[in-house]
Amino acid sequence: MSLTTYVEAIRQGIWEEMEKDDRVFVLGEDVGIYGGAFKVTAGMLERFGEWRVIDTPISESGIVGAAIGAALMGMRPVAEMQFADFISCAFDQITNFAAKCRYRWGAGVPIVVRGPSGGGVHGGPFHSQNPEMYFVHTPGLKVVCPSTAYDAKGLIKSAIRDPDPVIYFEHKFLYRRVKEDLPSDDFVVPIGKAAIRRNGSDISVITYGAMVYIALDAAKELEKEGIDLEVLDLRSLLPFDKEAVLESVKKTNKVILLHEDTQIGGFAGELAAIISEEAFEYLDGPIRRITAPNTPVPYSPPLEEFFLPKISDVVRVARELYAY
Amino acid sequence: MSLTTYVEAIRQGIWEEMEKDDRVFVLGEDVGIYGGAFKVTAGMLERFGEWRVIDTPISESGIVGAAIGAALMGMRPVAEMQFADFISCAFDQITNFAAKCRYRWGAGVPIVVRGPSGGGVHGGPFHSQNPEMYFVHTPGLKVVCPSTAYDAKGLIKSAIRDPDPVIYFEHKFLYRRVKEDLPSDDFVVPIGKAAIRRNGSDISVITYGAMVYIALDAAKELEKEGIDLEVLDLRSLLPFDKEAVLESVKKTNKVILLHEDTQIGGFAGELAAIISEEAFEYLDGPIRRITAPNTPVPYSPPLEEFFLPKISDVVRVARELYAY
Amino acid sequence: MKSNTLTRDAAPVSLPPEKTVLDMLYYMKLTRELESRIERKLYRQGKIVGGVYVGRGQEAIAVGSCIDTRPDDIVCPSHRDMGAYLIRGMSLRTILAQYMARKTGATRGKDGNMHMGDLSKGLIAFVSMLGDNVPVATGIGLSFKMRGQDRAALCFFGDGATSRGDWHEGINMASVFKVPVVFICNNNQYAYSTPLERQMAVENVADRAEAYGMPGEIVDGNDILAVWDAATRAIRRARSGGGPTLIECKTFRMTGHSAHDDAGYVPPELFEFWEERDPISRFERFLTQRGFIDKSGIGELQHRINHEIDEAIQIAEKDPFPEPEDCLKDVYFESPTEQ
Amino acid sequence: MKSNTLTRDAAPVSLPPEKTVLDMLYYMKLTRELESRIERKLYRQGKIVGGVYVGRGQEAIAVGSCIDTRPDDIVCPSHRDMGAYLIRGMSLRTILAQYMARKTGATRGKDGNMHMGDLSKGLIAFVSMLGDNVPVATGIGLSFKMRGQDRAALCFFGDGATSRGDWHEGINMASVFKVPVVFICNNNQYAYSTPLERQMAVENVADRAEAYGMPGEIVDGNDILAVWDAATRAIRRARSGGGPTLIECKTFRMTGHSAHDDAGYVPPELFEFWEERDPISRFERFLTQRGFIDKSGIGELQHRINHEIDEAIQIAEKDPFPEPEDCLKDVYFESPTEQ
Ligand SMILES: Cc1ncc(C[n+]2csc(CCOP(=O)(O)OP(=O)(O)O)c2C)c(N)n1
Ligand SMILES: Cc1ncc(C[n+]2csc(CCOP(=O)(O)OP(=O)(O)O)c2C)c(N)n1
Ligand SMILES: [Mg+2]
Ligand SMILES: [Mg+2]
Repeated sequence: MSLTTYVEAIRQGIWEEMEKDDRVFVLGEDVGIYGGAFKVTAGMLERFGEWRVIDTPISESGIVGAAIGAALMGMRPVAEMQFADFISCAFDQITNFAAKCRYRWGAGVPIVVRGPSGGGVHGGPFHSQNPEMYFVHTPGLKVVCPSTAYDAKGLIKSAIRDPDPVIYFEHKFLYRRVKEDLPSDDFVVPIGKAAIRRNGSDISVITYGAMVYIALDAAKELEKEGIDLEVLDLRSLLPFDKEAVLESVKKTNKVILLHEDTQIGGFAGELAAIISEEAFEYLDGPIRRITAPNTPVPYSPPLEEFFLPKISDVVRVARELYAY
Repeated sequence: MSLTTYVEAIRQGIWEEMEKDDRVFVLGEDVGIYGGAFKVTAGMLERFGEWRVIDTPISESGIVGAAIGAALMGMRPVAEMQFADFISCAFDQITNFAAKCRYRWGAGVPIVVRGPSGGGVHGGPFHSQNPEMYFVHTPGLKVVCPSTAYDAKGLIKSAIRDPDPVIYFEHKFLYRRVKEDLPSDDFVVPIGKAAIRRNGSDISVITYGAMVYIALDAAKELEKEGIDLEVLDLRSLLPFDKEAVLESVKKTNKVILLHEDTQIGGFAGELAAIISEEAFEYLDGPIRRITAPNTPVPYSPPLEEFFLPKISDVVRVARELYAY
Repeated sequence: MKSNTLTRDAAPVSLPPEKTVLDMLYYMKLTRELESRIERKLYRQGKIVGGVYVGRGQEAIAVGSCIDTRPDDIVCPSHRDMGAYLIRGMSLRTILAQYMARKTGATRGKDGNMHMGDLSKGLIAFVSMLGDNVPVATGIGLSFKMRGQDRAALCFFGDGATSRGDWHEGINMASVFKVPVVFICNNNQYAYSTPLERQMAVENVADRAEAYGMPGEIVDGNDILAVWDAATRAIRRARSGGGPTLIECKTFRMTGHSAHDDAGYVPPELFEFWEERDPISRFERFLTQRGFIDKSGIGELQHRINHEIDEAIQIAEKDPFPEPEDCLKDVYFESPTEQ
Repeated sequence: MKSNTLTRDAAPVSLPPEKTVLDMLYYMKLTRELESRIERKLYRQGKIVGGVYVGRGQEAIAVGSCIDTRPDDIVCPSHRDMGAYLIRGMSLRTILAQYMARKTGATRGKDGNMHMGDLSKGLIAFVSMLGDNVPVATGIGLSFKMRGQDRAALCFFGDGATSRGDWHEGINMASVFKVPVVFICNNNQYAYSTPLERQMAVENVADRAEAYGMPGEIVDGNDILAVWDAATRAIRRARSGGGPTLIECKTFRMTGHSAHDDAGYVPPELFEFWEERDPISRFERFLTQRGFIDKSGIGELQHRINHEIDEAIQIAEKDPFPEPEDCLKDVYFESPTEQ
């Protein structure tokens, strides 16, 4: 059995879709001869040729705009942002053109815009961002944040096949750190479905992306003290699996909302609202948020370490909530 | 006594700051000879000359970038977006350049970016947006949404004097519909302070912008049935007045979160999280959200009417919550 | 502005076939009448919802460049290109219902005025953000090139839109990829109240083409034959793999920016200067001189147009508004049968 | 690329004063040595945090254009312009501490590598988003013009950055407003792995200047005197109200894109071609021929530079990292004494 890394899983997913469907192509900066800054498109130029693996100028808005145009003509473009941080430069095309075409005039825009997000590698304020909420707040888009190699592959395939625009955030910290043995069949992971990573009875930790591993490690530690965490990995944020969230809360009656993204306006707020609106009667304690503080992502190790939610944060808050 | 409209109050606020401080200047599309699409800068070109009232090409990102550069040199630029919707084109300069300079290298960027937001005038998907959350989710920025002529004037002055970048959303539906008699002195409204628009004991309606009037009208109607609403106008979203929010909730024990912005990722989520985290014990009922649905802003009157939160929505939800 | 491009009133070396020539007149007059009804009648009667932007005086540009497009070509109009919708087959009723926010409008009431699209007619709906349609057109051309199709895309924008970053990115990529797209600028010399010299430090928008290694051509936008001539050459070039072209059509906005703008900032002489160069009367003069049509023929044509529009207005006025709940529809793909 | 701009090795008509000439050599060699230590020593020793991008082979551009700036001028460097920081007076210790993520670095550990700014030295910190510094430089120039100051701003970017929409918007506004800004392109012919011809369909970045009504000039970026000559003329022009200039400096990136890129996609001949045109050895040859300095003088200079850097590294290595809680500081203005 061979283990497949998270980054390789994404590459395989795109590759297989390109083999199966000649409407699928990739475009972006350095995706061709270089195979992408993180090698997600490595080997594709040789295999699929320069008209399906397109090196572009440094024009994020142009890249997404071109993807939209091609998608309107029936193609299935997969646009790479070299770092997710640079999606800021394509914000207008994504939120105004891609997101609203179907609603306005019934024209689907089946594009995928993907790129590496997240911190933990000392990338500083412009190579570590978590831009998901800018797009979750934009109806017409879908947003996914896989945490495992299996999901990375299954979700990129679903994203490519989806008739609507999908923003796909891959966590660069996980690229080579998580691996698993992947089934050889053509599996997909549906957009909008969460996954329970650990069954537990005392407290639900609802999270996504790299924080899933923080939650699981905290759960291991708390196990020793007899505190039993449930860990729910959302996998998709727009749409998100409301049923799974409410079910977990109704079971444990206590909730920790965990994400790496900035606190204010983060996804935890949306979850808190849903829970306190629809599971109010089931709550035996306050809803607790564990998130990055309201600052840019700092660069120096001690600062970034402080910035990122930690196992010890989850352990501390879980203990407080357990004792509540 | 003469009544001053909301739009005129903004104009007066900018004008007075320009008279007092020659570092203050305005730039944007058609702000000069035309006086701005909504006449917010009317008369300024004649009074202050073309180097302090600058007509620019159609370059939102360039406008904000230029404002940043001038601000770094000690100026106090006030940049107009002809419609707040077009701020999407300046998203990168605002969130990456302006918002992060002080944090990164201690350089303050005292710019104001202002423009008309909001629906109710059949502007359709690109002339009715409420883009506030894209910026509330970006630490380093400040975001204000005045609802009265007094606040419009007091907040634009505070925004211009603020040492950090302030995004100032003026609700176009209120431009000429709300008026009041303004004091003649040089008053300001501090950024980050909410205002209780109506004292009540049964339910807190926490809102901002044009929805303040929906809440007040609903309160009048509910009064007849003996349901006593408190209406809290946040005025600023970043930073927001957490103390005022918690105080009101602790007093009434029931909350309605009301905004015109899209539900998912909207400010109501942030409030729900704060309340269920810090006032959990005080809640006698679920936190209820009343917001726009998760769609673009539609154009046709019956659709937009359906889209916008209504007095009847507040009345219905308040009754349910009162009976809870 | 090179004045010769303004006085030029002769036909190009080769004339289009008679049917095309008469269609040109029909579509220009239809555009003019339709927009006049919308702006000066229906809008004032309060029957139009939201703002109104018309292309009075600019009719030759959309009509002259779209008249010879093929059904499988794609057109990305901007906000003053009504002729494009008409030529591509959008019905008067659909257009009027759109402006009156009816369920039968091009966007079923979801969006307003010229924000109309219909893939079956090769029409891409304009978004307000000026210049955004430029990279999109580039991507459309890219898809043609990838699939070896000999289709062409036409992309319209105003002089003001050329200041947008998206315009630059889209034009540059189009040239690097040599895509079959014809970029057509309605240079009406103003962006809202802002004259050209406050927008750019060059005399012609076409001067920008060189910076992208793209051929740029200046034509008299009020001479429909000149527009047709340049556009057909550029489209042929595109189909045959020659890559994109930028065509600058010199014209003038004979109205305010929108129905509520009196254009007080425009020197009256300019309106007079351009009134004399009205594209429709010029073309009528040319056609009568050449014997394509006579005064009475023109009268009949106008009569027919009025009648078509009267009928369409009557129907559209009776068309239903959308149901409130339609607000929630079509944010995402709904029927499970797509793909 | 016009080859004459490459073989040109003569001094310009007018030479800078001897002190300036020797400073040029010092700053180029200091840049080279500092970046070599960072990339080839400290980075490999694991002492540098995050990525490393150097400007080996491009030293003449930042040094030649900044050497004659005034203290009150403003410089907006891009990511391969180390010489700009050195000339503007940022200390070696501050720079090394920045790369080692120490509290004493230019951003106190908040940001990394060349993202350094210091208003007291007229240095604007680069943001990663390429081209964003262009409209910002335009605004800086605008503020000079509004206040009638005779200051100038220099704005640096690579060839790849010119494809960004912000570049277009900023350059266009600079030309429309005639601001005192000198735009300097490090055209090293690659954007990461992407060669110039995949980025633009014109031969020279300077060819784009015309499209904005801005003078564009091509210089041999590996000939510091040529860079100095063009920059000083452009700065003089800016100060005297002549408006902006675009200077394209032809050069080559003699490394990978960053320390972890082996540049396997670059044909080896190109490296050889440009190695022969190394800006430092060329200048040393010129200076020795002209008798400004001799071999031993150059040796002493190198020795002095090594010593300065050794000292700075020793100090910076002992400098403290920021306190974890500093993460929360300076998001907003804090001390109530500003303004
Ligand atoms: C990005 C953006 N900024 C501002 C506007 C507001 N606006 C609508 S039309 C217009 C003027 C457009 O001028 P031009 O491109 O020359 O087209 P014209 O109206 O003259 O035909 C402006 C500023 C917009 N629609 N999009
Ligand atoms: C908007 C944006 N997109 C992508 C990147 C990633 N990136 C960093 S440097 C680089 C290449 C830059 O090329 P060029 O402008 O020629 O500068 P050079 O590195 O050659 O000096 C890229 C694509 C970025 N920093 N910003
Ligand atoms: Mg125009
Ligand atoms: Mg380069």
